[in-house]
Amino acid sequence: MILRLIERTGVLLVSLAVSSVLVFAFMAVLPGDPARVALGVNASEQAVAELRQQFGLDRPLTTQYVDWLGGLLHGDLGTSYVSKAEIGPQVFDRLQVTLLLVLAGMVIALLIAVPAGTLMAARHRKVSGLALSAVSQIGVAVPAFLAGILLIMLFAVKLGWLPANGWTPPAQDPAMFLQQLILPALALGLVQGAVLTRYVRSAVLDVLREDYLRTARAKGLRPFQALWRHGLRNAAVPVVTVLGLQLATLLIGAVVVERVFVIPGLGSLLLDGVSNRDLLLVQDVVMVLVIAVLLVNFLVDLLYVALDPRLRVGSR
Amino acid sequence: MRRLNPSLVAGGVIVGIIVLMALVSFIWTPYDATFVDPSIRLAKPSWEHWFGTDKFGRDVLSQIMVGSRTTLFVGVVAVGVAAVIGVPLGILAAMVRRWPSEFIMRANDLVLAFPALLLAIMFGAVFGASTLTAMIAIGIASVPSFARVIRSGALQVMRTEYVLAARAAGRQPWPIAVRHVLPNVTSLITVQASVSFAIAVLAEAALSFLGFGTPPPTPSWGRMLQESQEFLFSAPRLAIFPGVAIAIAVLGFNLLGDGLRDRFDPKLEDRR
Amino acid sequence: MPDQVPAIQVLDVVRDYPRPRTSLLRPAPVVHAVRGVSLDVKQGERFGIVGESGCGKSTLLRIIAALDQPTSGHVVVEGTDITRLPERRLRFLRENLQLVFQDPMSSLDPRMRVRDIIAEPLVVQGHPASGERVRELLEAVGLSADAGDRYPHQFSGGQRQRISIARALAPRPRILIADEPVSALDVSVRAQVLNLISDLVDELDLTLVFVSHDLSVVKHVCDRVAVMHAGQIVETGYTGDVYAAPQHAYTQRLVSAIPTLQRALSGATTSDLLATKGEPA
Amino acid sequence: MSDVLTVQGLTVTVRDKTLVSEVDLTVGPGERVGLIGESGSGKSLTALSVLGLLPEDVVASGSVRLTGVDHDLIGADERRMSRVRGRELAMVFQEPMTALNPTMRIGDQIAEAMLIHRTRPGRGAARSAALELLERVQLPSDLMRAYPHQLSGGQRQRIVLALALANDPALLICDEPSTALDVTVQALVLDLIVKGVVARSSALLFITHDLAVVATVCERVLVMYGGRVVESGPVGEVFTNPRHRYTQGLLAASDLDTADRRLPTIRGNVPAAGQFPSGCVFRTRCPHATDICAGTPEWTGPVADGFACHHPAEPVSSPRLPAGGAHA
Amino acid sequence: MKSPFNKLALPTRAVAFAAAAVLAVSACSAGSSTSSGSSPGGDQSLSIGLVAEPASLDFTTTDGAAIPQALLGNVYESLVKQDDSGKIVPSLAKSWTVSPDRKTYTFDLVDNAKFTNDKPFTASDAVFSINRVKSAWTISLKGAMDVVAGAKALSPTQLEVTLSKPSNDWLFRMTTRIGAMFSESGVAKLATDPIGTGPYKFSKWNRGDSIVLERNDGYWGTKPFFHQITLKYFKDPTALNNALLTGTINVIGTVQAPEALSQFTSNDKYQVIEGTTNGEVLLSFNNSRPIFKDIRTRQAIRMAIDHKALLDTCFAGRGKLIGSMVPPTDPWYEDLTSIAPYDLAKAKSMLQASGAAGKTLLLRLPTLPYATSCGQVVKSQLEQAGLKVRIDPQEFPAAWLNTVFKNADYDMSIIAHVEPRDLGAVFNAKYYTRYDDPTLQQYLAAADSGDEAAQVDNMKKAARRLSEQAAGDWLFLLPNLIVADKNIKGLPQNAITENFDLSKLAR
Repeated sequence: MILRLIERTGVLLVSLAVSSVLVFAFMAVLPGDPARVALGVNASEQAVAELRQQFGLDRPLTTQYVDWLGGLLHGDLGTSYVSKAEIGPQVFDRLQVTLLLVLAGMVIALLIAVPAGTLMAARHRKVSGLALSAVSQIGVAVPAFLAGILLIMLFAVKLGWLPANGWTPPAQDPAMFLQQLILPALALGLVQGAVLTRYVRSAVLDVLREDYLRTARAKGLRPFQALWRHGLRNAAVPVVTVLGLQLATLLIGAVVVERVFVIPGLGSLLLDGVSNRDLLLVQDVVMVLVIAVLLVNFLVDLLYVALDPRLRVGSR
Repeated sequence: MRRLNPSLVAGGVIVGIIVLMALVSFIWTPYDATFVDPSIRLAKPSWEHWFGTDKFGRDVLSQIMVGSRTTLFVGVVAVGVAAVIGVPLGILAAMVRRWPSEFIMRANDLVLAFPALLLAIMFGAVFGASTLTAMIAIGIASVPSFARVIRSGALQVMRTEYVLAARAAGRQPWPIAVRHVLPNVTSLITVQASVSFAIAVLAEAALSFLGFGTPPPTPSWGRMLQESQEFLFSAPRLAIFPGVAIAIAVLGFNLLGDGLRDRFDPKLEDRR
Repeated sequence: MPDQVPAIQVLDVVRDYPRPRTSLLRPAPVVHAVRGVSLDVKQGERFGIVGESGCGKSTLLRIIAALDQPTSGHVVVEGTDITRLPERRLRFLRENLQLVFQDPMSSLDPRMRVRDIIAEPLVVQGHPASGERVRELLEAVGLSADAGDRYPHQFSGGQRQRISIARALAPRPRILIADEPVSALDVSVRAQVLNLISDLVDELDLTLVFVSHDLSVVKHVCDRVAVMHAGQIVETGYTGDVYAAPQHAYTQRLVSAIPTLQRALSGATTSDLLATKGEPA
Repeated sequence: MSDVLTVQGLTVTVRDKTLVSEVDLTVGPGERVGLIGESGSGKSLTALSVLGLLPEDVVASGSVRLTGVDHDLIGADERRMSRVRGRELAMVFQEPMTALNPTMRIGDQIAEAMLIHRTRPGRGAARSAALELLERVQLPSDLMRAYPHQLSGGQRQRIVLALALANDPALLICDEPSTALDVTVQALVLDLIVKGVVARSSALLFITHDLAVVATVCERVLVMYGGRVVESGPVGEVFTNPRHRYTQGLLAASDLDTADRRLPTIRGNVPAAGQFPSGCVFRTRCPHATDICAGTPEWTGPVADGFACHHPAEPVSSPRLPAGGAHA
Repeated sequence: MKSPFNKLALPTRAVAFAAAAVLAVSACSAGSSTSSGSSPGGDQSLSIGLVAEPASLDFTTTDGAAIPQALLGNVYESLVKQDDSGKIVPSLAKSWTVSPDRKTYTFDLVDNAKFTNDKPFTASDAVFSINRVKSAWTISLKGAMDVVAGAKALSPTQLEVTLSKPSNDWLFRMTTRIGAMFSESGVAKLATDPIGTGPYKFSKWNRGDSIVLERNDGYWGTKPFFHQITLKYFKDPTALNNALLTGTINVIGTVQAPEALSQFTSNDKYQVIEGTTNGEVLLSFNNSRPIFKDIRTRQAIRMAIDHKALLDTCFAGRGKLIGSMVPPTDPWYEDLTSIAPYDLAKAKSMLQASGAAGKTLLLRLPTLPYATSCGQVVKSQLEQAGLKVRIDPQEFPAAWLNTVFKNADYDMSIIAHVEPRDLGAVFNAKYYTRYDDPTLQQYLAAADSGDEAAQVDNMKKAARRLSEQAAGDWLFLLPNLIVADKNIKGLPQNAITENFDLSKLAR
């Protein structure tokens, strides 16, 4: 167990190191000079050169990398080329927003997927199962932003039950936060839920075919009892993988929903950064995303161990 | 023989229709899909224009037809890139020793850390926004899932006794990969391809919505949907037609993938 | 055979597998799959290796077939030391030593026609793979000539095992290694396949190495047997002798645990299976 | 004394294929009955029908009655069946490696068998009973906290046996319980099974393809081929004096003790399930088959001791094997 | 959003692209309703939906029109400002005089203005601000101050500025952000904490979302009605509309999706204001390309475009057709649309004559909604006249600025020039239009240095010259479109300045 933790941590650290180089290299090849964009294209070469110097863009790439990485390790993400503001707090704020949104979406997705997927699997030859299957298939096929637009049109514009868009930090106004969270979380959750449903279905179907479930029923458990007591934890392993992947993709994938619902998340910060050529900001955001994704993978790995005793090396 | 699988049939029919529509659009569309005629802008559906016209007076049906080409192009490029890189990588990872294999899979995981949309946006920024660059990015982002699936399939094949027999017969590793491993993971490739296809179509729509997708005037369902935003109240049909087209296409490829999986998955065969 | 060179000589072969570390402090544990095995198989002999799952017999077999490398020790096949030879210099081995596997499902590539499966060793070794030769082989294992056009899944388990045998015989090997060739087969079919192997070994003057967990099958097929247990050979001898009067304690336990019809009908119960033969039950 | 299990006219079909037809079978109290057959003979389906655990799409008809249960097991709903399973009726399956939940501790899995049916007053009682069962199958008590993957196949099969016997069932069904095990382990498991049922006076229905095993474990045997029972009777009688041509061929083909390298064989292959011929299911492989074999042969003799063959082997007056073997 | 500009023979002028104030970049982000007490019904507060959030609050070093839109006139004040009709009127300067040689300006300043850091505003602050443009500003617009030879405080309320040569343009530029007055002690944190004398003071900035302004209770002039105004930024036009429809905001400051206006015009809860702006949507020609050397080609392109149909199609018919680079609010405006009327047949024959027919033109469009829309119409219409057009989208701003604007690697492009009085800045040899015309330069020089009448006269000549020479094609003038709750008063009819004047808003 501890060994696995150490091994995973090692892998995590190496991955982080490698990705930091990748991210930095990618930024270095991104065309468009941040100094020029900040100054306007017709600025004099001298002014551009001065600003480049001020940003430290005239130094060798290796120096820039080392400085950036050093700052990163101290939690200092540097100062934006464009807004002259510190990047750290901004990225952190936005990450919080995106995380809240994504987690809320995931909760909804799970609330949909686990019962629906289980039911679909248990009834996969019956009409109710097939009907649920069809609904989930359609859910998967609808782009998230379309779902968002439809939700807004219905619940905000037509019915006026909920705000159409916007974001309030929970600390500031919890009631407003919740009201504004519902629709975007639904937009994310419905689509992700449909996807997840299909994985739950297939995981449960696999488990249903397992011998130990037959053993459980031979003991005298009814089918749903057997599935509940013996099936779900085993079915959870592949589902957790997908959940981890979804969580990771959603950190940036939610950008579309952020756009529709006017939510100041990490994705929009990134897009703004790209179009403003706020390279340091982009670099930081991408790095933060990568860290988040790798951390999620790391946690998923640990979760496997919690779920599946077979992975506990050293227990045998 | 096994019964005809409804997912496979439905998926096959939908995909077939889309392919047919794309092929027909090369020879014939009701109107020139990019021809702007302000005099008939925002026409309602009628006998002349079955799906009506958009704000440029372009025939929506013709655009949907030509747009299917973009959809297929998007999928083919993305899946092509993913398969061409992912499949050999997966097979390689299954065949080499532990450490190189571990390295390949870790690198793979690393790519997974860069979500598709992020790659597409960055590629767009570096190489200029175009369908091709976006889809190459989507394709690269899909490489890990291909490599993973193919690796696990290839590992199973590598453990079979026919591979052992081939080795005992004197076959070298690479010929084994080509003669035995590849043919036996084709079903996995097919399934993964249809799923990735659906993902690519959705990704194109999302990118178009953000303005990083297919540039005008090439008709694309994603961009049609994006352009229809202003008309959600006055002419919702402009959103409905491409929206439904996207949903049906994704549905079709997903169903096809499901159907293929059911067909190939030995676990689903009756055991007794 | 007048030739004095043994068909197969195994000299103190050891094979260790590393296992994943379980602790930072201790070194990675090692599985000792084969721990110092030596044996000789004479030309034309029917040699059996018997042992239970995990005893290392499969590993040993792979080492003999140069599909795996021993950690130490040597394997000499027809006078040539094959240990640590590069693949390109193993051509003589690939031509002279062929294998038949246990699982009739997994041992044939489902995507290849039977004809191509049988011809594979010929093609690989650069022999002309004529249709004539394939038909001849099919006939030799008792399959009709049109079987070549079909795919493995169209055959039953016994027929597939025949295909496996045909493939093994394709390059006209002098040594045939059979790894549990009948343990996945139904009883009524098992007899057919055992007869076929027996007949072919006789007709083609083959040296046979027959690996099985089932001592009664080995006793039926082989002249001599080596009993493997925990990576070592605990007893070697003529099959009749070993079966009738096992010397090693493990062999005794093994022999007495085999249920047979005769013993059962003469009143043996399950507790008799647990008693060690040679001692009072 | 009435039989513990009475199966009448059991027919199992999947879609248009018939996999088991018209099987009659009884198991008396404390009796050990073997069901023998090759792949596709329908022996496992027969057992699963009794338990009501057939795979989807597979449908059983006919009648299955268990003593102490006031309804027919065929067609009973899940609620009623679940009260019978694991209580009156228990089963040990073929594959020990997958028969246990990999994410649950051994002790909990055994205890659960008792808690489901409330045969022990509480969790604590169930656990101590589980500990006792563990001892009975000769496993150390510290395995209570172990997970299945930490156990060998033989150990796992003993766990499965322990939880099958937990509630002292009237009938224990074992489906190839030792096929996946090594010979020495098989000996132990077989012995534990026999001791277990004897100690509880439970009846045993034992399914296998291995003639020698069935002869060692059981008192009476039914031979199945192609979804039908082709012969039944006391072990000594059937194995020394087979009447059905299939039984005869099977015995000959499996006799590895013969001095001759060439074994007598049954020609042809075992057809796939559901693809056996009409009439006598063995006629395509039978050297004695004639035209009348196209008709289904009548059952000759009582249910517990008879055969269904148009050209039965002559009864042999003196058993081929040494005397003393046949005990009924 | 960036407003690049160019050094000319004339005083340097700033040119901002439409994206600036009017239409957003296609990037994606969001504002949100952090507006505290966000019930927009609250009497004392107001929420205005805008596009294009500023990247920083410092317009001295960061380009872009969003910062002055929010801060100028509201937080910062200048000496003089423009009224709604474009006239220069007093602000921090009560009055001013110009010397006969038109090189010395003397301003009388208000005496009761003070900065939000409680420092009073004096002439020395004005001197500091003017000098600081030259010393510390980095954006290209600072060139407008180059003409200033010196500034000095004659008394705390009297300021004298000397120019090195007469310039009509300078005083006008003083109404823009160049003329903003800073406190010497308040410029330390321009990017995050602006300090000015205006009716509002900066309260907080929720990045990616909104800027909150509070009423400046110590304001020297008439205090504004609203105690708090939130400027909320939306990237997505539909989201902006939805925000107003569901009451999250009270005003849409700049309508981006004119097609969607119908849902407001048909609803008597809302008022729609339609006026003019400075935003000329220009189909620019790269005049250095051989194909554009022939005036017939340029004229033919202008005649091949049905401007009315184009405006209907890509901006829902809102906006005004102008025939040159002058908006109707400038004193020298003339309707010049008749110079190149739509005439497809004539366009075809002229293209044949010039040899351009059948050639392919590269139309590089910034990724802005109106440009993308108009580009498709232009392509279709030019192809009917016998040209081939290839559309190549360029990510805005970065890619477009680099490719089209800086390197002039294009044949045609479409962009709205929203800076005021930007005719001379846009059409010259060094600018991306690569339009080299000595005659035009003469008119412009005469206009800048002459008296008011001479200025008007020469500017008219210049505008007509441009149109006749077909230096580009002016597709239309962007409209000022504002939608607001019915009860909001004081909304500007026209948007001809850099700022969104919040001080007159009331309920």
